[in-house]
Formats: sequence, structure tokens, C-alpha cells
Amino acid sequence: MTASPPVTQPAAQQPTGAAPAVELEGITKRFPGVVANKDIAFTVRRGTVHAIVGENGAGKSTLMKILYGVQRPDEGTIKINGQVVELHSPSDAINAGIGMVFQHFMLADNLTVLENVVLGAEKLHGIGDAARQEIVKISDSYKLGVDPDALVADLGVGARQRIEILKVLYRGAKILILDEPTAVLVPQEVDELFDQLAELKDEGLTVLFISHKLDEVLKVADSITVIRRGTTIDTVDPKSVNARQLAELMVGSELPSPTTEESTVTDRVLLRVDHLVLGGGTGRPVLDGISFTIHAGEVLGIAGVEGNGQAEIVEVIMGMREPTSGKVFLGDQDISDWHVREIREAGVGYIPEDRHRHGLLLEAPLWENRILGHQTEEPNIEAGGFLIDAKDAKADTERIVKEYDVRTPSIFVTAGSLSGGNQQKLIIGREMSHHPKVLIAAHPTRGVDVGAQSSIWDHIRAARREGLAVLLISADLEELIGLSDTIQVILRGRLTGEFDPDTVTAEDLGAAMTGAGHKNGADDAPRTGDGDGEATTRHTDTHTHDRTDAHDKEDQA
Amino acid sequence: MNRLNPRRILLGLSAPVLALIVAFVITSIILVLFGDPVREVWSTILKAPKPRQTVQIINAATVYYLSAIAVAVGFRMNLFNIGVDGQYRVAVFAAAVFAGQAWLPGFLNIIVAIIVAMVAGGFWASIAAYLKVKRGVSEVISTIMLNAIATGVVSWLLLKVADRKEGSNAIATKTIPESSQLEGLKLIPGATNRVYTLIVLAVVVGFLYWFVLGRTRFGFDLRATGRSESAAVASGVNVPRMVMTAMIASGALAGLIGMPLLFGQDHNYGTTFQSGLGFAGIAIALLGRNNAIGIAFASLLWAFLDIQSNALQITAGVAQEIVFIIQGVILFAVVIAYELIRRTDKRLEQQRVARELAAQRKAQPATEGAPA
Amino acid sequence: MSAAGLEVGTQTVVGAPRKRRRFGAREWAIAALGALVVVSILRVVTGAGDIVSSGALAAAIGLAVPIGLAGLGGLWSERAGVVNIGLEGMMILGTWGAGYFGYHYGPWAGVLGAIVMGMVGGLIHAIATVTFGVDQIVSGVALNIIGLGVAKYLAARFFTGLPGGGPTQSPPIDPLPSFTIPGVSSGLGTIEKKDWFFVSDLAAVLRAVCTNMSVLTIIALLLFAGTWWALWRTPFGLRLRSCGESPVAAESLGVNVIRYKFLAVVVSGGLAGLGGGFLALVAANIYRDGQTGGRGYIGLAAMIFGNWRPGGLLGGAALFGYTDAVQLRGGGTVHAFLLLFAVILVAVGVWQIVRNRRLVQGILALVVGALVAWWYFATDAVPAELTGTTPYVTTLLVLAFASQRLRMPAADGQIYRKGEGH
Amino acid sequence: ACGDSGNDSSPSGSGSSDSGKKSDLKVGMAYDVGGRGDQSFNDAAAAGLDKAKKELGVETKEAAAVNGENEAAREERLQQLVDAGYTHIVAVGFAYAASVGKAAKDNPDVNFAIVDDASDDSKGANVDQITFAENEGSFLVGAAAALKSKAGHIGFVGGVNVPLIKKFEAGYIAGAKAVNPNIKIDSQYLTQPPDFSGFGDPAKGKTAAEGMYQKGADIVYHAAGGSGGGVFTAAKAAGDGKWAIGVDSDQALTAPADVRDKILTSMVKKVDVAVYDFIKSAADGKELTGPNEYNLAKGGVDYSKTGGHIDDIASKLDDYKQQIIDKKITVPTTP
Ligand SMILES: Nc1ncnc2c1ncn2[C@@H]1O[C@H](COP(=O)(O)OP(=O)(O)OP(=O)(O)O)[C@@H](O)[C@H]1O
Ligand SMILES: Nc1ncnc2c1ncn2[C@@H]1O[C@H](COP(=O)(O)OP(=O)(O)OP(=O)(O)O)[C@@H](O)[C@H]1O
Ligand SMILES: [Mg+2]
Ligand SMILES: [Mg+2]
Repeated sequence: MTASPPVTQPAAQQPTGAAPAVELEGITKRFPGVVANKDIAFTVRRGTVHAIVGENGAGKSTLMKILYGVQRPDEGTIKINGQVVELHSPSDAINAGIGMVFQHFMLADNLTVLENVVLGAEKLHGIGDAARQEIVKISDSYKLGVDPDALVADLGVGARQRIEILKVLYRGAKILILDEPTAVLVPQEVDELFDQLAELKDEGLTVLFISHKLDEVLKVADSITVIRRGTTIDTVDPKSVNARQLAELMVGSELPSPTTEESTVTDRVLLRVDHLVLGGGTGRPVLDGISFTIHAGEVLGIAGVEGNGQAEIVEVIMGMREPTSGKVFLGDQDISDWHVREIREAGVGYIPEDRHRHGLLLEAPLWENRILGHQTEEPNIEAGGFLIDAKDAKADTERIVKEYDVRTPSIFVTAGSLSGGNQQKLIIGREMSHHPKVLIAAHPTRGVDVGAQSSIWDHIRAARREGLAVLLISADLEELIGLSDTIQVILRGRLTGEFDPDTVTAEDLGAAMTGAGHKNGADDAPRTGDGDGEATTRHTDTHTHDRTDAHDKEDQA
Repeated sequence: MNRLNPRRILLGLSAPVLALIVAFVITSIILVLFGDPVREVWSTILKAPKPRQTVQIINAATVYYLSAIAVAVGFRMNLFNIGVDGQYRVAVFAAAVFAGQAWLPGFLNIIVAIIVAMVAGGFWASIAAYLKVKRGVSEVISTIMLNAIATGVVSWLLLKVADRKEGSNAIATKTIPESSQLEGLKLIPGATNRVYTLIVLAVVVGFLYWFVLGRTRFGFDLRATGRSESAAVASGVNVPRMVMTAMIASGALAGLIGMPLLFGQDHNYGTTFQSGLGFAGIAIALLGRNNAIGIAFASLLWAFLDIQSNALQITAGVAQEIVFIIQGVILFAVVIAYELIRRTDKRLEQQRVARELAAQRKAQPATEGAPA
Repeated sequence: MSAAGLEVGTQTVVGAPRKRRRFGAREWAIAALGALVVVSILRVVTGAGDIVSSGALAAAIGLAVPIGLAGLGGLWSERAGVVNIGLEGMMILGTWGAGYFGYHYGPWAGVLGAIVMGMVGGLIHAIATVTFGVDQIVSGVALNIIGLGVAKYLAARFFTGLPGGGPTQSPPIDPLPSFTIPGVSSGLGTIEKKDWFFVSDLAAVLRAVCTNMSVLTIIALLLFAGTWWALWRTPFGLRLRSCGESPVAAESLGVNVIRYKFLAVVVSGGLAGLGGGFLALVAANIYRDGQTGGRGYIGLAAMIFGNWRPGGLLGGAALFGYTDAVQLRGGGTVHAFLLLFAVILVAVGVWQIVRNRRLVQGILALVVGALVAWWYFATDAVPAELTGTTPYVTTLLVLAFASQRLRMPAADGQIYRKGEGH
Repeated sequence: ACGDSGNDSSPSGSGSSDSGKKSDLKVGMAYDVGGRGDQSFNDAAAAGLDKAKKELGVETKEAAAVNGENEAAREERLQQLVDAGYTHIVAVGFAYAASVGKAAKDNPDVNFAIVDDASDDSKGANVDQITFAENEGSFLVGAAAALKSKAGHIGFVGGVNVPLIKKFEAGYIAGAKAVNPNIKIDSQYLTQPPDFSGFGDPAKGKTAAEGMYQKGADIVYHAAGGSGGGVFTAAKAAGDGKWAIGVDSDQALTAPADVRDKILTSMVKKVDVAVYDFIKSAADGKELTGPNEYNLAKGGVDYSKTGGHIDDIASKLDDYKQQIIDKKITVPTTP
């Protein structure tokens, strides 16, 4: 890492003339067997927000990592403020005035905000009071609302995001890279972020910004570069394109039309949750009197800012956690004190929020992952459930791979060597193969690209038609609105509102999720009905669909 | 793409070979550096063992094998049972006391004593398991402590039951009746000594280890827990119960370690009984990569070095402890070699995955709106 | 396998933003005085005078230092995210280094020799785990084997034939200086002899620390303070700890993670080696085969016990050193402890029933407490074979009551490879 | 290296006999853990061997045990010596009992000696079972301690809690009580088997002895091998009027120079004499076999007078010695 220093002077120095902030020329990066970036070239003007869009795996993150010195390009040149630089490590990039907020947060949970921020930049203001003052100063001037002495582990995603930004600003970066900063934020938080970006821009900072949410991109960017399969396709002016055109540029073909779905809700109750309370030690309960009912053929969506109890609802239903009080019924059976395995055997499928932690054994081959979670069920077992039936399990894995289009060379490769979308398809295939009565799906399409996304939705819809009850938890409001029959909002461990997905807008949900909107119960939801006007903007993404029928509200009372 | 791929096998074999060569070179350098006779040392260690020594190697390997399997059961689910050492001592003591009473006739006495050993070993391990599951005490600390406590407790009990032989300064439990002493198997022609009859135990244990871990649901759950605790929980594994079970199983297996020695050699438990087997087991399990066959080879290698080094002082005038250096270096070299090979292999695998995917993509263009 | 281990049993309190109680210097002082009051009472009640004699405490310090230094080594390494089970091997190397260099070039060279030999051990561990990224447990185990082998081999090679030396021990080494504060020590001694409640006990404590303190003990204490300062008060320490908490985050901010980890593990070896050196230079004045007697493992345990913090580690090492000292000094102290255990168990039992409404646990504690009390009153000594287990039993009991709050560095034991985490 | 045959600096050396007359005896020696150079028990045996080599010109070969080893390893060590052509093999330490028994049976042409065991395990027509009346020697130093103690309070530090060491303790207590029935005696063992680190952990020896001195004992006897060094250090630190008693050899001659003057006396266990006897008998053609207890009467154990600290009570001690020899006093073997 001590190789050669960057050629440019530190960013503190005034940039020369009107040279663009960043110029990329012929950037090529090959990974073993994959060309992640191929001959990338574009220019970013100083003082602008420049968006980069592309499918999953298009090579956006790789490019940004190259720009931040994490990875070295095989070919190509990078010019910062008109000068060619060699970035060997993040420190070189930092010295060149570049700062990056990664797609996955780069924070140490057990350190304080202060420690996280000053780490690596101790020379600027030390690690003591001077640094604390500086942080407070930056936090105040950009309204970040960061407490330097809080422990990061105690903070929610929004706050973490702001710390990441603060980290970059603290280092005096003039060029900011934000890799999918909005993926985990609610609309209000997104707006705040955009306000902050605008402010940064006014101060002459340059922002490089990656997002899959095209409407956002159109709203905030001054310029958009589209990357497809590792190469730059085009750089466009946001005023001259709409989201659909942009999406088509990304995938390189026409998008499939939105599908139409009818309600399949029946009156057979499959999952009932009754006044669940989960104590949180001395403080306020994590779950506070949660009650809902899901019928056969119904999808109940739960909207909420992450960390408001969604994960805990899932864990309680799945038997991974004991509620302090309250009950869970599967059909008529009280499953509150059943064990995970019994619950799964009784027909509850589970698509976990974090597939790496809860859904897969990354070091195990696909066929062993097909057994996971269904160790006691056919076709995985033989001899009365005592032995694992490897042969049948392998054969069935082959079937899943084919039916769910899991792109893999074989079922013997490790799960970890599949891309995220394919991993997710494997999980969905596995869960669906056991014909669950109830499916608990947490963020089923998170981080999955458009193609895989729509196929996952198709599978869920198909199962719903056959009478599956689905509890859908998602941060993607479009997904919630598109898939659910009913949407409940969770805030601080309580269900604070029920909405009809046909009429509600993402903004309404966002307001309710942050507690900014009204917090009353189901009676007076949904709030306003002008969803249609916005639908066109909202529904630019490939996965949205129109709903033609409005179903009975009595069902959810 | 399947696991039986010639390239894989070649890579897998090259690691141990590489490691042995590295160990050879490093040890030689040390010997030269300190002016010890390199040639004599290696000719002593690498000399073909006499039949008598072959038997000793097999016997030592038998005991090591049991120990390493006991340790490996824990390792497979990420439990670090350093306590095998204490567990086997508690167990062999209990079994020796029981068998010494000769309540049961010959063979039955052996069988029940073995069960007693397993129960005792399992019980001792269950303390650590309980502390981990209920009180969150890291098994690393608790088993270190329990090893020391086992020493005190066994000593205390040993004094209570000791059968002090006339003229002897050793202290031991009552010798087991002759009808329960196992003479051993005449497996190696030309050897006066015999292979422990209870080598059978090692074979059975090895097979069971492979079968239970590889083929049964329980084994699947155990391995899943080792690979990812969180995923195991979500898949319905009751991890606390699994910890209890695995730890107790590990302890029960640890109980078997002393059995070949007890019935085939010492015939009682006393102050001269072999100690430190649990620690050797850790090294051997790691060397054998927690695999039933791998551990067998590792045990044999370890035993081979041990036995062959016995003569070092006599033939080469070099401290026998040089063998610890060789063993340690082998352990290092093996893991480093495996790591280097793993990296190579991973890179090759990724290349292959990518190539095959590219080929697939060409063969069947764009489904479901994926890029054309 | 990964070195991190299973998390089962380590329940984290959910929800409710954790209010982190600051356990600062004042709290520690109060806790220490409280403990002193308890043992004073115990001394008066049981008449076991050695419970707080300056001699026992001085011995406790002597026994605690090597454990503490080994633990401090573990702390450096694990704070940087590398599990170090090889402390024992590094300590053994240290004892040999102290013996060899101490004999040939004087005790201070012995100190240096111990550190350097320990660092060699640390270097091997660092190369294996940091450079090659092999499993940290495997490397540690291998290092313990090698450390033992190398020390024995070198001892046989270099000490045989020296006057007073042999294959298993070095010739005597000249002692390091030690300090006594003249007037104070004897004055306190007078007070200590009075057997006044608490006052004499406090005098004993003070006397223990101002009588015959080896310079190496003082250095060890300074190293504790220095470690705390370096790791928690300097940019260097922040970077080092960040490698144990989140190496990818550290890397993304330009921290050279590999370098810090490497350094930490080497320092770790040096500290453990110094712990071994203390054994050879201060606790005894020779290198002796098997001298460490598993203290490296105990050091590791003390570090976990101390929640990966210098203060806690100091407490763990002191607890261990103290219980070991009183059991080695004999004379009924361990027997007196039975009464303390009984009282604590009864208190816990009552607490469980009255406050936590856990009937089963409460009754269990009460029953065990009663049994221990019966043991105390029915006998007048604990069998010699069992007194030796006092430090281990005590450690286990304390952990059983207090280990849920332990939290290791988040990335401890995880293999880190440059550029792979993003 | 230990038992290094090619090393000239080592007092041993195989094959060549530098002085004395030539004998065609080939003597192999299997030490207990620690081997030659342990400044204790094994060194005493080595001294006997060296003497035999010098005076009888025998050829020698040595090997030492490894900590915690298996029974088979001990057998193998003896067998290796047999294979290498050694006709007389001395096994040092009771751990070899069963191995000697077995090796003796397998090799009837070879003569064996075992130190510290006289049990059936090691019995054989070609085995010299050497034991010592450690209790008798300890009785004398116990008496010396009681006679010299001003405080009426003495101590005993045992290395590892095994019967052999308890024999030392028993004799010591009996001797002290014979002088002063009211004497207070603290006993402490450093470790429990199979943890034999108590024979090699001076830190523990020091702590234990320190405790005794600080609680008023003025004389501490150790039977703790290498840990004894710590006992001497503690005696020195304890200051004037505090003494230590050495064990196995005359430690006032062998201990580090700075503590020698703190050693009141030592209980000498003449392993060297026994070993020499065995080799000598072989050289003379009348091999010693069967149990041979080296007791006070035979001069196998004794107390030392180096330093002159006990010259004043020597007559009383010799009186006790005579009584034991005359069997007027029987010294117990267990405390
Ligand atoms: N470290 C790596 N080693 C090997 N291949 C990699 C590595 N990192 C990325 N790739 C490959 O490079 C391609 C581009 O990945 P990249 O992360 O840049 O995609 P992306 O555009 O950021 O996707 P997403 O929208 O999902 O974040 C991926 O298909 C992946 O296969
Ligand atoms: N650090 C890495 N080392 C090796 N291979 C990597 C690494 N990161 C990614 N890859 C490889 O890249 C491929 C996909 O990576 P990645 O998860 O970024 O893909 P993706 O299509 O963007 O998935 P997702 O939809 O989850 O973002 C996998 O085959 C994986 O093996
Ligand atoms: Mg990705
Ligand atoms: Mg990306």
C-alpha cells in the first residue's frame, strides 16, 4: 500500500480551471472469468450530481471501487480535476479528495460514531474534543443530526447513512460517491438526503450517485450514465428521458408489460397473530400488541422503517423467539410455543431477510442447501426420517434449478458462488417445493435484479392463487403496493395503520412509517386517493402492475 | 464439477506432500543451525520401523484417533472442546475403578466399563455444555478450567480408592481382573507385542463418525450449525440442544480414548497413565481436517513420528523433543498449503462457473427479460 | 472451522437503546473497597488470617503478573481480530529466552530475550494467520507444540553442561532489582499485625504493594496502563481496534489492516514472552522445563473473563493469582472461602426467588449453598487434592454468574483478506 | 542435547572410556522426566553412572523420558537400549516399573535395575529393585528441624502429591514429632498427578514456602525437585533465622551459590551409590537382583552436614539414626 503516492495534490488545493471533476477513459477490470468493466468512459462535471444506473451486476460498484482505490483497473486512466491519478488504495483516493459511501455500510458497530468518523483521518483533528466539535459542526451545517458519542450498534439505518456521509465530509472530500444510498431509506429520508445533496452541490462538491430507483435518479441527477454489462452505453440528460426509456437503455431491450392480478383472498384464516408483545428488557417493548390475520390467498404487506419490529414479528412467528405474551395461530392451532422445526413442518415457508445469515450455508453445495430448513421432510429423508436421502435431494435440486431458473453450472457448486439473485431463486424454489400454507417472505427481492425480481413475484402470485397466505415484509414500497392485498404500517413495534394498496401512494406510506402522518388505526385509512395521478411516475419501474379490483375491506377488520 | 474430480484430488494430495517437504526442510535447517547431526536424525526417524515398532505406531495411532475424533465432533459445529483432556482422564478413572471391582465377568465387564467411561466423559463435558447454553460461558475457558479441576478431583478420588501395591511407589486403581484384560491382536507378523484389541473401537467410532455426520439428519444439523449458526436456527435446528448433544457426544467419545490403554496395556489407572492425549487430539483433528479418513492418516503420521523419535537420543544423541518441532511445522505447513491450494481452487472454480454460465447464456438467449 | 465459535448462550438484551453504564475509576475503587470489606469480615469470622495478609497479596501479585502479561498479549492480538490460543507457546519461548540471555548477558538482557523470543512466536502466528490467512486456532495450536519443542530442544542444546544447568533447566540468573519503601512498609506491617477489622486489611494491601515489588511487576503494571492508553486513547489504538471490529470498514478508510494486525500479533507475542520471562527472572531465577504450567491458557481465560479490556483482565488475573496464592500457601484459607461461597449462594438464591421469581434456580442455589455451608462447618480443612482447584473453580463460578455481558471484538477470529470484503 | 553421546563437553560419552580400566560392560540408563542435568534425582543416578564409567570403564548410553508419555514408550526405550547391545540397563523412577518387568521377561540375558520400585510389576530374576528408605532419612532431617526450630513451627513442601513424596512427608513429620510432639507442621503439595509440573515450577515452590515462613515456620523441608529452588529463594528472602532443608543430594553443595548458606541440611538419597552398586556387582560377576532397600542401616539415605549448621545437634541426630538402625524406632511411610 505504500507503493507510489497519487500524482495529484490533495484536494484541499483549489482545482485548476474548469477541468471536470472526474474523467474516466477506457477503464477495464477483469475478475477471474468475468469482465466487470469494459472500456468505461465518461466525464463528471464539477458541482453536479451524476447518476450511474445499470442492472445488478452491470459493474457499477466495481467501477466505483476502482475510483476509490479499493480495486485497481487492469486498463484505463482516471483523471481527477484534470490530472491523471494512480489510486493504489483508499488513502490515495482520500488524498485526491474522493470519498465513498459503500453499498453495504462500512461501520464498526461497537465503536462510537466519533470513532467511526475519525478512523483513518486522525491527523485532521485528533480523536478527542477537537474532532467531536468538528463533527458537531458538520452535522449542524448539513442538518445531519449526528450524536458523536452514540454507539453505532444502537442506530438505525438512516442514521448510519448520515454517518457515512459525515465520514466523507469530515475528510474534506470534494467528490462524493454514493453507492445505492437510498436502498434502505424511506421516502422522507430520501428527500432529506436529496436536500443534503443539493446543498453539497451548491458548495461545489461533485456527487456520483448509484440507484436502482429511476424516478429518484431523474429527480436528483444533473446527468445520468447508463452501464450495461460492464460498458458505458450512454450518458443522458435527465430532462430528455423518462424512466421507462432509461430502464430500456439499462436492459437493452423492451420491458415486459405490467401484469394484471385479481384478488384471490378467501375467508379461510390461515395465520392469526393475537396481541403479540415482545419485551425489550427495561425499555419499551420491541413488539407491542401486534394483531393481524391472513387468509388463504391473501398477501399481507407490512411497511415500516427498518428496525421497527418487522424482523421480530418474523422471528416470533417462525418460533425463533419467545414472545413475552400473545399468541400465534396457524389455522386453528396455537403454535406460539412450537419450535422452529415444528412450525416449518406444519407448512410455514420462510424467505429470510438476510439470505446469507439465515437462508443458506454458503460453503455447502446447492443440494445441501436444498435440504436446509426441510431436514425432516421428503424428499430429503429416508429410513423414517433418520437418514438424509442425498440422492433424492440432489434430483430435486436439479428440478428446482430448472424450474426456478437458477443460473448455475451444477448443483455441486457452493451456494456462495452464485450471484445474489440466483441464491434467492434457489431459496424461493426450496420453500415453494414444500407447498407451504403460509409463506413468511422478508424482502424477497432485495438486491435482486429486474429479471429475477419479476420471476420471484410471479412465483409468489402463482402460489397465492392456489391459496397461499403470505406475510410480506419489504422496504420496497412499490413491491408492497404491487403485491399486497392489504398493507399494515409498523412503527415502534405497533401496527399504526392499515392501507389499501389500490389507493395508497408510496408517499402516504412513507409518512405513516415515519410517524409523520396520522397514526390512527384501520378505521380511517387509507388517507388520500390521488394515487392514480402519480402512478405513471411511480409505475415506471418494470415490476409495478395495476390492480383492477378492490377487494372487501371487511376481510381485514 | 462433482467432488471426485481428478484435479481436486491432485490438489488435495499435494498439500500434505508439500507440507511434509517443508517440515523436512525447516527442521533440517534448525538442526544445521544448532550443529546437530542432520543425517542421523533423519535416518533414525525415517528408518523403516521394526515389526515391534509398527505395532506401537498402530497402537499409539489408535488412541490418537479416538482423541482426535472426540475433538472433531465439537469442531464440526464450531465448538472448541479443549476439555477432551480432562474428560478422558475422568472417564478412564471411572472405568478403571468400575472394571477393577470385577462385578461382572470378563467380557461383560469390559463392555459395561466402556459404557461407564462414556457416561463419565459425557458427564464431565456436560458441565461445560450446561455453562455455555445456560450461562453463556465460553467453552474455551470452561474446558480449560475443567481440565484442571478434573486433575484435582481425580487425584482426590484416586487416593481414596487407590490400591497400593507392596513395594510400589506408584499409585493406581485396583488392577482389572485378568479375564477382562485384553491380550491384543497378532496383526503384525514378527512382532512380539500386539495390537490393541480395542483398535476395533477406533474403527467403529471412525465409521460411526463418518456415517452419523455425513449421512444422518442429526449429522446434517450438526454440520449446518457449524457452518452457520444463524442459518441453522432458521432451519429449525435447536442450537442449544445441539450444543448440549454435541458436547456430550464429544465427551463420551473422549471417554473412549483411554480404553485401549486401560484394557490392553495398563490394566489400571494411576499416576503413570498417559496424559496429554486430549491436546494431541486437537492437533491431529486439525491436521486431519476433521475428516474421518484424514484423521486416520494424521494419527498414523503423528504416531509414526512419536515412535520413531524414541530412538533419537540413543542413535543420534539429539533431544527427542525435536519431534515436537517437526509436528508443529507439519501442522503449520499443511494448513498453509491447504490455504494456498484453496485459493487456487477457488479462482479456478470461479473461472469455470463464469465460463459455463457464459456458454449457457449463448446457448439459450434471454429468458424473462434478462439482458439479451 | 472458524475461531469465533458459536454464539449460543450469549444472549444480547434486545430493544430499548442500551444505557451503557460507565464503570469508571470511582466505581472500580468502590468495588475494590467493598471486596476488601467482605474479605475483612470473612477473616474476622473464620479466623483465617492469611486471607488478607500482605504476604498472600504479594504472592498473588507475583502469580498474577505472568498470567496478566499473557492475557495482555491475548488482548492486543484479539483486539486486532486475531484469536491467539498460542500464548502458551509464546510464553514458553519467553522463558527460554529469559534463561539464555539472562544467564549470559544479565537479567535485563533476559527481559529483552524473553520479549524477543515471544515476538518470534508472534511473528510465526502473524505470518500464518495474517499473511496466509489460515485458521487462527490451528495456527495457535501448532505454535504451542512448536514453542514447547523449540524451548526444550534449545534448552537441551544450550544449558547442558553449564554450571547448575542441564537439559531441563538453565543456570541461575541474577535477580532484577526490586523496591521496598522502607519506613512505610514496616509501619504498615505494624498495623497489619494488629488484626484490626478493615484497617489492618487495608494496611496489608498497601504493604503488599510497597514491599519488595519487582521492577518487572512495575513494568507490567505500566504496560497495562500503557495498553489502555495506546489502544483507547490514541489514533494508533483506534485503528488497531477497528481491525478487530470491522476490518473492511477500516480498509475502506485507508487503514492498512494487514499491517496493524501483523503488528498487534507480534506485540502480543512479545507480551506473552515477557510473561514467560517474568516466570524465569522473577518468580524463579532460572529457566525450568514446564515452568509455564498452562499459564498461557489461563491468561487467555483471564482476558475473556475481563471482557477483552485491560481493567477486566487485570481483575481476572488478580482473582486467579490471589486464589492460587492462598491455596498454595495453605493454612485453611480455602476452607474459609467455603463460607464465603455458601453466603454468596444463599444470597443469590434469595435474590432469584424474591426478585426474579425464579423458584427452581433459587432453591437450587439455596440447597447448594446449604451444602457448602455444611461442608464448611463439618470439616476443618479442604482435602489437599482439591485446594489446588480453587482458582479454576472460582473462575468458573464467577463466569457462570457474570459472563452474559461479555462481548468480544466483532471480527475476532475472522480471516481477513485484503480487498475481499467489499 | 541430553544424553548426547557425541558431545565432548558432556560428562558422559559413549563408547569411549577416557580413564580407568576397561570393562566390556555396556550400561544403558533410562532416566525419568528431566534426565541428566535436573540437579536432582536423575543427576544422582547420573553421578553413579559416571563413577562406574570412570572406575570400571564401562560403556554407557543414556535416554530420558518425555512428560506424560505412554507405557509403551517406556518399554520401547528399554528395548531400544537392549537392541543397541546394552547388557545392563538402569531405569530411573517408579514409572518404569511395569516396563522393566516386561523388558526383563522379554530379555532374560539382560540385567535391569529399577530405582524406586520393588513391586511385583518389576520383579524378575534379572532385576535389581532399588528402593530407598526416604522416610528414615526424612525422619532425621525432621528431627533436625524440630531441634533447630525456635518457633516450634516448621513446614514441608512436596512437589507432586504421589505416595513417594508422601513417604518423605511421613518421615519428616515423625522425626519432628519425636523431638517435639507439639510442633506445628505445615504441609503443602504444589500439584496433583498427572500434572507433574509441581516438580518444575519454582514459582509455586516459592509461594508455598513463603506462606509458611510468613505464618511463622522457620524451617521448611522440600521434596519438590526443581521447584525446590523456589523454596530456597523464599528462605533467603525470609531473612535470618529461617532455613530450608534440601533433598536427594547435598544441596548445600549443588544449589545456586547465593542460597547455599540457607540450607540447614539435606536428606541425601544415594541413588548414585545404588546405581554404582548395580554396575559394580555386574563387573564383579555377581549381579545384584531382587529387592534392595537402601535404608539408613545400609547408608542408602542420610543427612548432610555441609555448612556446619547442625554440628551442635549432630550427636542427637546420630542417636536417632542408631535407634532406627536398631529398629527401636520404626518410621511410618504414610503421613
Ligand atoms: N471481487 C470480485 N471477484 C470476482 N468477481 C467480482 C468481484 N466483484 C464483482 N465481481 C463481478 O463483477 C460484476 C460486477 O459487479 P458489481 O458489484 O460491480 O455490480 P453492480 O453493478 O454494482 O451490481 P448491483 O446493482 O447488484 O450492485 C458482477 O457480476 C460480479 O460477478
Ligand atoms: N469478494 C469476492 N470474491 C470472490 N468472488 C466474488 C466476490 N464478490 C463477488 N464475487 C462473485 O461475484 C458474483 C456475484 O457477485 P455479486 O453478489 O456482486 O453479484 P450480483 O449479481 O450483483 O448479486 P446481487 O444481486 O446480490 O448484488 C458471485 O459469483 C461471486 O462469487
Ligand atoms: Mg451486487
Ligand atoms: Mg453494486
